[in-house]
Amino acid sequence: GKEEEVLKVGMELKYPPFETVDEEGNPTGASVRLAEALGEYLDMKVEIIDTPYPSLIPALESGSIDIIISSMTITAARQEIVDFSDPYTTSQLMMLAHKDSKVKSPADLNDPEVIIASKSGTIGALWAAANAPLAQVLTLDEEVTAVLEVAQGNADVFIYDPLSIIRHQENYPDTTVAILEPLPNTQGWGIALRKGEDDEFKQQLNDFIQEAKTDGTYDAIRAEFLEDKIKEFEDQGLDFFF
Amino acid sequence: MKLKIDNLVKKYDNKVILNELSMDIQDVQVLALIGASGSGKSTLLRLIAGLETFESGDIAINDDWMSREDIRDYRKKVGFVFQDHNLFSHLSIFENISLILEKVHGQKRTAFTSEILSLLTYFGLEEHKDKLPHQISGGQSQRASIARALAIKPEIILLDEPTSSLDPVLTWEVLYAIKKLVDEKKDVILVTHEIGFVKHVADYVIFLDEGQVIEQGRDILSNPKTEALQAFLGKVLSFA
Amino acid sequence: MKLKIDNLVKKYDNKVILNELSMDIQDVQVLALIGASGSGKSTLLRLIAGLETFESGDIAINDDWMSREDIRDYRKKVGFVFQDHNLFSHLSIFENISLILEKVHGQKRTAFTSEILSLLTYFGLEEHKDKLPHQISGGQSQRASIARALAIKPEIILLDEPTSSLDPVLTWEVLYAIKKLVDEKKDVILVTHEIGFVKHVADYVIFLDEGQVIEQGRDILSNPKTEALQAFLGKVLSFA
Amino acid sequence: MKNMRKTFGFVAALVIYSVFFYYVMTKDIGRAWNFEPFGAYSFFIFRGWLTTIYISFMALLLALFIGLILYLMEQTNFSVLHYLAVIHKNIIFGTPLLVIAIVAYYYIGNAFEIRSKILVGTITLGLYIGAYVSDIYKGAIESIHINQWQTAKMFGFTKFKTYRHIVFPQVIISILPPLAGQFALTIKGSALLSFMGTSEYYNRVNNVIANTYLTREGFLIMTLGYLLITIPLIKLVRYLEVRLNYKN
Amino acid sequence: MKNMRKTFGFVAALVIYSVFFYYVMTKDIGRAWNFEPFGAYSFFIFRGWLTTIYISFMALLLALFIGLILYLMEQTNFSVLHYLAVIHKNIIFGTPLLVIAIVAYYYIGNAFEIRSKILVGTITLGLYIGAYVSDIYKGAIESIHINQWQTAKMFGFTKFKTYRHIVFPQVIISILPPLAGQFALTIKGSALLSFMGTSEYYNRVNNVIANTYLTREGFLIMTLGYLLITIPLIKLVRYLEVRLNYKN
Ligand SMILES: Nc1ncnc2c1ncn2[C@@H]1O[C@H](COP(=O)(O)OP(=O)(O)OP(=O)(O)O)[C@@H](O)[C@H]1O
Ligand SMILES: Nc1ncnc2c1ncn2[C@@H]1O[C@H](COP(=O)(O)OP(=O)(O)OP(=O)(O)O)[C@@H](O)[C@H]1O
Ligand SMILES: [Mg+2]
Ligand SMILES: [Mg+2]
Repeated sequence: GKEEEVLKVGMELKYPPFETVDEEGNPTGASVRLAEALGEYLDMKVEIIDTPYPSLIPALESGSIDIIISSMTITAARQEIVDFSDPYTTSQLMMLAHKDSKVKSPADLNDPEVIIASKSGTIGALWAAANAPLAQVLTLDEEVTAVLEVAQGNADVFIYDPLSIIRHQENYPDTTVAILEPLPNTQGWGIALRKGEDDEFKQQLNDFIQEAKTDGTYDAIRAEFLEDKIKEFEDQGLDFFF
Repeated sequence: MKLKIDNLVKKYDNKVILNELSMDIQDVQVLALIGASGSGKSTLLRLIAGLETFESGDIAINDDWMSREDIRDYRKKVGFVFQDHNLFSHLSIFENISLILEKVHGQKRTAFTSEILSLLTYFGLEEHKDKLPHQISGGQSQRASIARALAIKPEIILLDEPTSSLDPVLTWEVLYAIKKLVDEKKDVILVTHEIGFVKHVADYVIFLDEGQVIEQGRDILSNPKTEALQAFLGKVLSFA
Repeated sequence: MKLKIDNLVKKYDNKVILNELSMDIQDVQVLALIGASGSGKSTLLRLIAGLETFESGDIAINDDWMSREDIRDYRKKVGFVFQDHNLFSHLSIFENISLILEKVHGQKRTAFTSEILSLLTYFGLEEHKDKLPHQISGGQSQRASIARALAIKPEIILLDEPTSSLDPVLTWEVLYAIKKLVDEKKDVILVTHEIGFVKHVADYVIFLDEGQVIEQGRDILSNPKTEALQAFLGKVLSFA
Repeated sequence: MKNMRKTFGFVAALVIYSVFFYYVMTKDIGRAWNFEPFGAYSFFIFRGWLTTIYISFMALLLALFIGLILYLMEQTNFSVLHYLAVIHKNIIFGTPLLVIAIVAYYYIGNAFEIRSKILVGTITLGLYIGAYVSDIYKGAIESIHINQWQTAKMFGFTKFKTYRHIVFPQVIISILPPLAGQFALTIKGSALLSFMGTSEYYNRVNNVIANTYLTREGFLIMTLGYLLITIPLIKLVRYLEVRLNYKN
Repeated sequence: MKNMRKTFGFVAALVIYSVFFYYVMTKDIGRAWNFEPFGAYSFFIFRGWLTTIYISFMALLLALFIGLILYLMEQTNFSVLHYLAVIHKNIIFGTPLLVIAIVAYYYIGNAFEIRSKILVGTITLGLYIGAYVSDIYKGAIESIHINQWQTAKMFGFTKFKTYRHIVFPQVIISILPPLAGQFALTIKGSALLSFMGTSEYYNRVNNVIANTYLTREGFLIMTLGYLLITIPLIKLVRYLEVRLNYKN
């Protein structure tokens, strides 16, 4: 059977609690568990390969990895290059804002005076281009600098996922506020695979996601990794997305 | 020139090179330093030029005691011909001279060009003026070094073996050039091994050995008193 | 030694330095090259040593025409004293000699150490053996250069102004050292300005001028035929 | 004849490289090349490229100057200055550019309320590369023979004039080759400004890559963009190497 | 006396730096320092640090060697080799390390089926730094006086022995200062392996930063970790500078 075949899963292990390392350095997190469940489903061994974000696509294209499960948002432009499975989450985007900024809700974003910070390679800049075309977009290589831009008042808001937004707000409590209102028009995260290579494989992935949502896999992952987060979300009055 | 040296001590790596050397010389125009190789002639000349520090002692030229403060002004009045010529290796023969006149003495290019050229012509270097030091012969580089020292019109000129690489004809030319300096009332201190040359040009001779003055005077060559000098001169005379 | 040179032409930057120079010398042990500064003596010596390429012509030493292939073996048999000494600047005087014996001639350190020391002692350099070239006097570095050339026990030794920075006493020592070489049946080619020295040591003299042989023979010094050589020698004799 | 051999050598070398990269590409199982989406971004990328040129040239001039200052500080007898230079160099040598960039702008720049990223970035890059440049100066100046210093002293040159007219012209040929590499590092180092969120070339190409996922194409464009700056610059340095070499 | 002045100078310089950074820190608007979470990761980080040391030292040795080869290739009359070296250097000078790392592993390494990231990373880094090192050699060797070459030739030294015994010992003092900087660049450059997903120091600290959100602390630890490698190495080079300087 497929017992000896290895499914190589690329992810950047720098995004807890989805993709991260434990204190010994072993990959762990919700995406890792999801990948393992996928392996069981496909009856394949799973190997997690830590791959930095800029290297993910080259790695996929060159065959170093077979799929990407790295909290990757599905967009139309990206679908030109890779195939995506159906979304396995409904990812959400929220905002970290400078306390004095005039941006108080997503509706305020489409304004030429507004500066939106976003981490390069993430969905924030794309979202802004599509949904707030008048705003200025500032892309930064590192998440931390994007946050500092907001904390130091150079930028109005930083668009990112809610978990990180909450954390960052705790780091700069005096100068920032978290606006935990989901931005409209966002798609979920998908599993990326090489384009047009294997329709059958893609179908298997979609079947797996369908099944995992109902057979308790998701619940188990939630219980193991996301308990705290879910509680935080509830405290903020939000729906969790996974 | 007056040259007064008091108990000059110079060491290299803790080895004494000049050993409480003293002299008091007055009304001399061409002073010659002679002595065996390694006796300290070049070292003494460098100290007189203010080029190196020394352990103790004092040096006065024309009653002016040498001091740290005005050493640069002093040096500007001194021309120096190094034993190994020391031309600036990146500059042509002409530029070796012109750079100093332009940058140190602040003269205008228009003013000194013809002067340098006639100096180079005098030393038979006109066709080599645009060559670099490593492109000329040994005697040519020695002549260039002398021309450079003369170009700054020094009040006093120090020459370390100015004729060592010169053929007899050129040795005469240098001798003649030094004599011209004397006529112009310039002072000369000269280190050389050419005893014949010393006889012609020097009016005071100092014989050094192992960092000390063994014999000195106006006519020690024709009338040597110490055995050391007699032996030294003995070898010369048996030569020609 | 036999030295045969046919129509040798050497240019620098398109300027002719050696102009169809020819000679055919046999049964000579000490050959002296004399001539004015810039006449091409050093250049000729470098060409004989196979150190530089030339435009045209041929050189044969002991009937062996010089060729690209065996030039390195040939050079190993030749000792060379450069006009400006050219000691290796990062090596002590001792190492300047030992490195060559060890790395080029493949000798053992134990074998040559005492030999080098006695050579250095002969030239009065034993206490300077661990100094670097820039820490010794002009005459000392010249002696070191001669010692180095002798240390490889060359079959033929080329000397470019070996006594230029030496005092009369040391000039005698070098003269004596060269005579010893002659006794050991070694050949010497010598460039020098010291006519007295040439008279003592050379058995064949060549007078160069502007890259050509003007006069040559066993006794041209006592019996000069050309006006050029007469003028050249005239200056020397009037000296001592 | 000699020129023909040179041309042949160049072409042969180029062919060897091309074959190598062609082979590598055939082994890649990815999709066909697709440059089309970059068309829409071309002006965006071009403006970033201009910014990169501007920043790197300013930083380069600054680095040449700062390197000199650091060299002189290290040589001085005034030990506070000496150690300021030594500590600066040790910090620079040990700190990743990412950290330097972030500290420089978000901490130091912030503390002194300097808001211009181009300014902070240029100065930072100048200080960074300057540390390396100072050691290039040092190495070259060590090689000047003591005679040359002494002669300059004898003829009354001041320390400054000795450096200017005697030492510098002699060391320029041994400074230029390693400087060429340092220049290239400066140009690529200007990407540090992308950590500050400046829209220079590196940042902008990466943005486009992030949007389109055309990594391979993006990298090729990025590399060509940098080569378009570094090759002429290195050609210039090589030209100066020949021009300023007094031995020729 | 002289020692006291030196110590004073060092302390004064250190104080100046400390005051400067202290001032910068007081202006920072963030929270208090918190190193505690790093404790749990210390072994993880430490192993990455060892990997970084291993990679950088291997790459460093390789770079010294490759630099020599490139230098010799550039000097040769065999023009194919000459241009191979020239093209290699131009590519290296113009390409960002990020691109080189990804191309080296995911394209070239993949084409030749080399799967070891450490191996590919070390070779790549060696080739990268080697290009810069070759220019350092070149600069230094240019400064050797023609006399020294001629004398070596006269005494029968082969080309190789001339380099080994005459040229190299004379240029080592002008090579070492710029090499110190290049060594530091190699060590930091080993972070390029993080683009290949190798667990070296840079990558691991960044992992922990991502987990804990303690950026400031992480950067400090990262910098200290690199300084702990670069400072001893630079000290060693400075020591060699003094030891191998025949002028002393
Ligand atoms: N590398 C060079 N480039 C150009 N010209 C040169 C070069 N080397 C020597 N010359 C010229 O060649 C001529 C002969 O030089 P050479 O050194 O042979 O003279 P020489 O007879 O040894 O003189 P001297 O007695 O002064 O040492 C000189 O005019 C010199 O300027
Ligand atoms: N930098 C130095 N370090 C150590 N010793 C030195 C240094 N310079 C000179 N000496 C030594 O000092 C002594 C005197 O040297 P100096 O150059 O004054 O001799 P000199 O009389 O000019 O000899 P020569 O006629 O050979 O030029 C020599 O023994 C020399 O080795
Ligand atoms: Mg002397
Ligand atoms: Mg000569």
